[in-house]
Amino acid sequence: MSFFEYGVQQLINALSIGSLYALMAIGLAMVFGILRLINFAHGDLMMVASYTALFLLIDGFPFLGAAIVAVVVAAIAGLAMERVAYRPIRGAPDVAMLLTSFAVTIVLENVAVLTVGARSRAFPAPPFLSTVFTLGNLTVSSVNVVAIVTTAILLVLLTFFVRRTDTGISMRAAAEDLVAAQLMGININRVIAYAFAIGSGLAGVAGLLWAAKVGKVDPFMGFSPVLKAFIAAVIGGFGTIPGAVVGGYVLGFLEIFLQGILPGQSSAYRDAFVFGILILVLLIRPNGILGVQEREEI
Amino acid sequence: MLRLENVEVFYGNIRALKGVSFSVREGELVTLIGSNGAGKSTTLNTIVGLLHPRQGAILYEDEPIHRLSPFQMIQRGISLCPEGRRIFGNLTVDDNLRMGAIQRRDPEGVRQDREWVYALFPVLAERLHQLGGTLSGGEQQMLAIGRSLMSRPRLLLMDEPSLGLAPVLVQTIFQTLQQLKAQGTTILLVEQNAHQALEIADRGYILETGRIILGDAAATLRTNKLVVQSYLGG
Amino acid sequence: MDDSLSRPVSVAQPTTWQRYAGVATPLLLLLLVTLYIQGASSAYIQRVWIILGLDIILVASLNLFNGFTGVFSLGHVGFMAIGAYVSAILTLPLEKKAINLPDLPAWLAHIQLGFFPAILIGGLAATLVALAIGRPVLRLSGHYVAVATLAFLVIVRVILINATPYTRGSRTFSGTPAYTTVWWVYGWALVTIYVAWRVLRSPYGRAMLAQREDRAAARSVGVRVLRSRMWAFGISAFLTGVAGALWGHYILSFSPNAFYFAETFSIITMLVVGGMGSISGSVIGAILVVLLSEVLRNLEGGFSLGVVQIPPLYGMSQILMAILFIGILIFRREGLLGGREIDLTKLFVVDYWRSVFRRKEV
Amino acid sequence: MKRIGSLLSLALVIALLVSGCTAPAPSSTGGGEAASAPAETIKIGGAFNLTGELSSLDVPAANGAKLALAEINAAGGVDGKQVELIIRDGKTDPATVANITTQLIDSDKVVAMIGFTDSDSALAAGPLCQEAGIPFITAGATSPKLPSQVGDMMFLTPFGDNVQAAVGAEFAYDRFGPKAYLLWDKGTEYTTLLADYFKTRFTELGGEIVLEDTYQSGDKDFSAQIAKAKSLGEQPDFYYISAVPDDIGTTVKQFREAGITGPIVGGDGYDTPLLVEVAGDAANNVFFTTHALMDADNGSEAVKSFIEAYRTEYGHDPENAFAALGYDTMKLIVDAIQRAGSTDGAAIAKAIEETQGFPGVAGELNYSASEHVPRKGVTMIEVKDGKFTLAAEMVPEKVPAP
Amino acid sequence: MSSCFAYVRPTQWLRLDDARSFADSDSRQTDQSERTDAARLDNGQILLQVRNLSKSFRGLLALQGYDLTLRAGEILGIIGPNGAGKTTLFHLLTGFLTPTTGTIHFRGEDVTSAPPPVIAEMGLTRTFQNIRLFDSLSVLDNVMVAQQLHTSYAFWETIIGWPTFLRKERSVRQEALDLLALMGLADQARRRADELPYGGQRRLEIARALATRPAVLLLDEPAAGMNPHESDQLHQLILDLRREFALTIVLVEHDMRLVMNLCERLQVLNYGEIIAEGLPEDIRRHPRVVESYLGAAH
Repeated sequence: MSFFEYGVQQLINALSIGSLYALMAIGLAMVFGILRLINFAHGDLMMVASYTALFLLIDGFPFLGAAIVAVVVAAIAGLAMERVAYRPIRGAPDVAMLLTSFAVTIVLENVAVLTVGARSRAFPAPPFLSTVFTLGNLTVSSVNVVAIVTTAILLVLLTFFVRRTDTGISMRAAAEDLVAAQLMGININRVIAYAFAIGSGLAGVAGLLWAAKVGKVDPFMGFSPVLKAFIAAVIGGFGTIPGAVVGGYVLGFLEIFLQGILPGQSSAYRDAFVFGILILVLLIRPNGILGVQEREEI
Repeated sequence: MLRLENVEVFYGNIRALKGVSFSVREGELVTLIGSNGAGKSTTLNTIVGLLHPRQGAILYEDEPIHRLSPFQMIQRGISLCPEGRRIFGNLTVDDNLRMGAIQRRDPEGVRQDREWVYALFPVLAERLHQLGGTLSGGEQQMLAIGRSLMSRPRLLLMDEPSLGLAPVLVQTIFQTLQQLKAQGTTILLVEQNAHQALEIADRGYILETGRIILGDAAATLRTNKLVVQSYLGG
Repeated sequence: MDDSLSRPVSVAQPTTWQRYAGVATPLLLLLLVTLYIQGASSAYIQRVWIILGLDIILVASLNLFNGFTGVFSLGHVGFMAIGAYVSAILTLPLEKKAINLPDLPAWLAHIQLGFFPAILIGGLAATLVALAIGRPVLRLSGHYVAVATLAFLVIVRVILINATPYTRGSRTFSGTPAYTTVWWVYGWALVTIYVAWRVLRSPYGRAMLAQREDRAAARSVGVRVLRSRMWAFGISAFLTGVAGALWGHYILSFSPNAFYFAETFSIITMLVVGGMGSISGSVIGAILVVLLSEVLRNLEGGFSLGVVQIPPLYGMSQILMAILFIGILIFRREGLLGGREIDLTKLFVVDYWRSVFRRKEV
Repeated sequence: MKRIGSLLSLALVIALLVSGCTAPAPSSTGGGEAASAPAETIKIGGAFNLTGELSSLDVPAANGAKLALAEINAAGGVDGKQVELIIRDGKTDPATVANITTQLIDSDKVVAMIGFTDSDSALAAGPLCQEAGIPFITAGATSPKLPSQVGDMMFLTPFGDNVQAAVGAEFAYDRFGPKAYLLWDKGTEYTTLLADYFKTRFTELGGEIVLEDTYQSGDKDFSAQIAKAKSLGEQPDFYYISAVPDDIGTTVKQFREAGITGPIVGGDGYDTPLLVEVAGDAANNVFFTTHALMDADNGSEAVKSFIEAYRTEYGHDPENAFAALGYDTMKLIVDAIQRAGSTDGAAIAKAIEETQGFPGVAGELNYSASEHVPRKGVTMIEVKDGKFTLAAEMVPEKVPAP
Repeated sequence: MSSCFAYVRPTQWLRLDDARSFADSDSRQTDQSERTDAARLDNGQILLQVRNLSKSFRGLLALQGYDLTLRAGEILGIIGPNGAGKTTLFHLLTGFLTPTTGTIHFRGEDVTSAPPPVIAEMGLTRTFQNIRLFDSLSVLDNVMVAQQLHTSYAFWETIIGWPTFLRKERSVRQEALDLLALMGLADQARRRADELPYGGQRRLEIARALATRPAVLLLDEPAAGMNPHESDQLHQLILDLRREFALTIVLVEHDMRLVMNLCERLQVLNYGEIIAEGLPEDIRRHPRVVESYLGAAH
């Protein structure tokens, strides 16, 4: 394997993992943009989607059908979460909302342990998600390609949605100025519901791709990705969709390249570097790479 | 058309409105005058449902509306053009207007109204695809007014439209208001620039520390001693 | 009983002896309960009592930062880890050191300190780290501090795992001498509460609260925001480090896994339940959460309600605690005490009782 | 204040409740889960992390123990007395782990204790048992240092990691060659120890680790590590990957997908159906050391009937090796109590020390006064066509010092 | 409400004895009292010198070419339409914003980019247009926060409650109570600041500003929300405070009657520029001012 091939291979790896982070980060950013809520329970929607798909697949559903149902279930779960836990505390201090989402995570994960059990289960990915292409020394598994392509398509659709449709523009309007948006006659409950539904749906997609990539599901599977997505969203510029996407890919590249470059055992320090860079980004650009500089509060 | 009856509004423990009552009749231009902190914006925000009164009632065409939320006000034809413009800086001029018409389901009418707003403020038509945040203060104010008009309101509430504008622009804005009134829109105007507000208004109310202390025809108010002394800088 | 909070009261200001009585009563009560538990209760109750004391220190010191300054640290468990590891390394008997930590540098390999100095050094180590990271991190506003401190927690964990010569990496650190007793714990708990109260009633505390309430107004009257946050962070890190040291010498065996999100969330729950910014709230939050989760845990093994047999549902206690937590955030956003204090002094003011009884008559 | 007053009184009531619950009252009122509770019983404590991060290891172990308990009681218990297993949940939290241990010892008055699959918990519970003079057998913690760290009441059911790592190193050195790639999870004690012991033994044999890499617990994407391995000029003779059961299927799957076809070697963390379920055909050419061949078709009779019973009881195959270990642990402790003829802790511990040739599902167990980590043969499994097959039964030539 | 507003009659709230004792205790307590310094200043000495000050936000000029020479003891009024740059000017003078160009010298020292606490310490402080108190703190604590600027505490004596600390605290508290008495707030000292009526909050904000012992006090629309009667009382208060505390005052206000009667000199801002400067009677007749601000009626 030449150095060039090695670089290309790592690039593909970074794109693939970055795509998943981006998908997750978008959902976090949409909700944050409007409500200033950092929804840690977002990761558990991945879990909800992949378990739904798993059970349907076991019952003999075709994969695409199961995937669609799973994404819809994730969206519904997101809506329910908003209605039950987040709407009552809307307008509370940011930290109170963040903590609520921690609590929601605890509830969801423990309910999962109680109902489906703590054990991991194999996720039967269909052949189109589990074949491997070989190009010379490069090997690319189809799930990575599907992840990259799906994310790209979803990004295009999402961009169209937020730029061209009434609901999408309302969403951006609400993120910018909730009060003015209300004065326009925008039903913010609906807009927030849309943000949750779409974000959760994307988390569902990410969950399925994640499950296919990892090959199994378990009740705690969402924790590590949501932490990463959260970092991605902050690095990119919290609350903006392009920021979330950029952050997702930046984080993907950071992780892969640090793991690839750090020699021997020092690669175990990778996360320290990643999170150190996070702090640096906050110091240099407090509002993230794409974040807009807010005026100093006076 | 609009009637406030003994409305009391609290921010936490602070009583911001202490029993405000006044009315606006169809086709009128009524102005609400008062200094900073008197409760003018609070009054408007309460009418459109951003705040809810703890006491009292707000009647719109004899229907109580003080428990409704802002988007239901738009449905009833009440629109507030907020203080400080509050346009969406990251949206284009066109999209800002589109947001103003978000609840309307008649694309043709919306298109016509958009043309009408562009005719009203030709400078906006030149900046169709510019982001709202890049407009100058005066242009933003025009956009804000245009945006409020897009819902085709029957009652338009204006919160300090002259704020921070050059005199010549203030003239333009006030002319626009008169024009709108002539076209049949009822207007409730909140202003600090009492002088000019009373010039174009039919009637006026003076709001002081959460209470209406005076209400009369605009012409009468202009000669009232107290008003002249405190609000016209006599 | 509304008046026993520090709200404006019409009764006369308490006299000196009333004030002393107000302070002495809870102390006496604490002493009696502790003595009773030490003498007459099961080892389990004694254990819960000690854990409660440890949690009171942790919550009160977290409150000193999060509650007083209004910026939220999610990284305090990192200081706890520093305190625990530093003091454990320092007190580890030499022969165990040779076996468990063979790669220690010579200067560390040949010292063995007593408990008290080790606690202090553990706390100071946490303070040093806090001051080093505080300078950049505390400049940030709002929840970005939360994000950055969360990152700090992750970094601490990574370093603990990789600093194998000192921490044994991910392997369990064991052999810590069992020094922690109920007296150590409650002694430090009292110190923590005293310090928090002292800070609150001092220029340092007033500056913290002022910048919490309104940053700009505080700066306009000469409050240096970063400096006041640094004080809070440093003191709070010291006490958290102390708590970590006590915790380490009580649990005896631990690994980096002990100092991560689960512990973070548990302390924050207590803080928020009690009410941020209130010292008595911290104590009440800790009592309530520790006792309630113990009760729930004891019930989740299954029990019978007359005819109905409840099957074991492990995980139910976590679920119920989380729901309780959400409920408190929804219905009492400010926590149970909402930043106010319980002031027992009032109990010794005659007028107060008069007012209580008069109200009853009405 | 009224509300706060009532909250305080609530707290008081709760405090009373706690003491009520935990006073040396019969466990039926609120103690742990009582699997069966007739009048005169022998109580054994079962401390497991049934919730939290470790639940995927501890739940199978607890299930195995409960299965064994049912069989024991069905067979008449010990000298006519039924055995009761009081299970409590440590919640993967050190303070709670210590709490439940104290509760089991102090409130439930158990005569012996089993449980936990990790050293953190075992080391938090062990000293408390030691102090109370109650034998404690861990069902899954494999650090060979445990008995020396805790004392003479501490026993292991599984072999020490040093033993299986030595077997892995010797087997792979002979069979595949002297060049190894080593990857391990740096956030977990088990995987760290296994990798350490493997490295020690392998280099001692003259082998060379050509590339050493790590990942963090929780990582599910190994592509960067794999690309790094692939960029080696010459591929190593085999890949030693030290991973926990939850990760191993994923790791093998991703290695194979990237085109690495060489033999992958590891420890008993691989002994889970997930390996084949997740990795599928990719699991071929994987070798690992474990306690016994846990296969419903090819295993021993004991193994077959254990798997059968587990399936009947829980509706699925044993999740991993810990199920069998939990089962063996329960059987062992009851056997020891029977042989001791007493519920005295020292007597039970002595009986455990005298155990010779105890036929566990996960291998034969032998203890002595100096060996609280059982002397046990190590089974080397090879995955062929999606099946676990026996590659070798070995005793290491030399075991790295614990 | 008017009763809430009504200042206690001047003779009551400003008993000169109290004021003097406040002043005395002041010079006793601190080695180098800022205010006695200020008192020693000759009227007419230049305190604040601003040259060519400009500030732009995202290309929009909020203030340009602003000059000011402020002499000790005067009362300067700044008027102009909303958005003319008055508040921006206050932010610049007190360090909340850094100017784009220009310099600010206070007492001969360059404070152009000094942060607010430093400027406050040097003796320049302000109130805010919309009252900004420390809401959940007691009235007394609100003042004590500002006072500590001139008292030095060692950390160790604070933390253990050493007698030296307690003594300092007692005297600081007494000073604060004196100051509150002066403002007619003594009996409210233990209430939460946000429980005060509007007028009380205004007075507390001034008390808090005074506690920093300023030489120059910037008042941002202190009469906002007051009726003519109350604004008359404010007029008297400002005059009394100037005398008692040897203050130099800059006043931004819309209440023309107050401004015209109180101020000795006026600056008129429009579009960030000074369009007129001079004596009140001249300003009243200044054509540009009449046109852009006062209106044609004058």
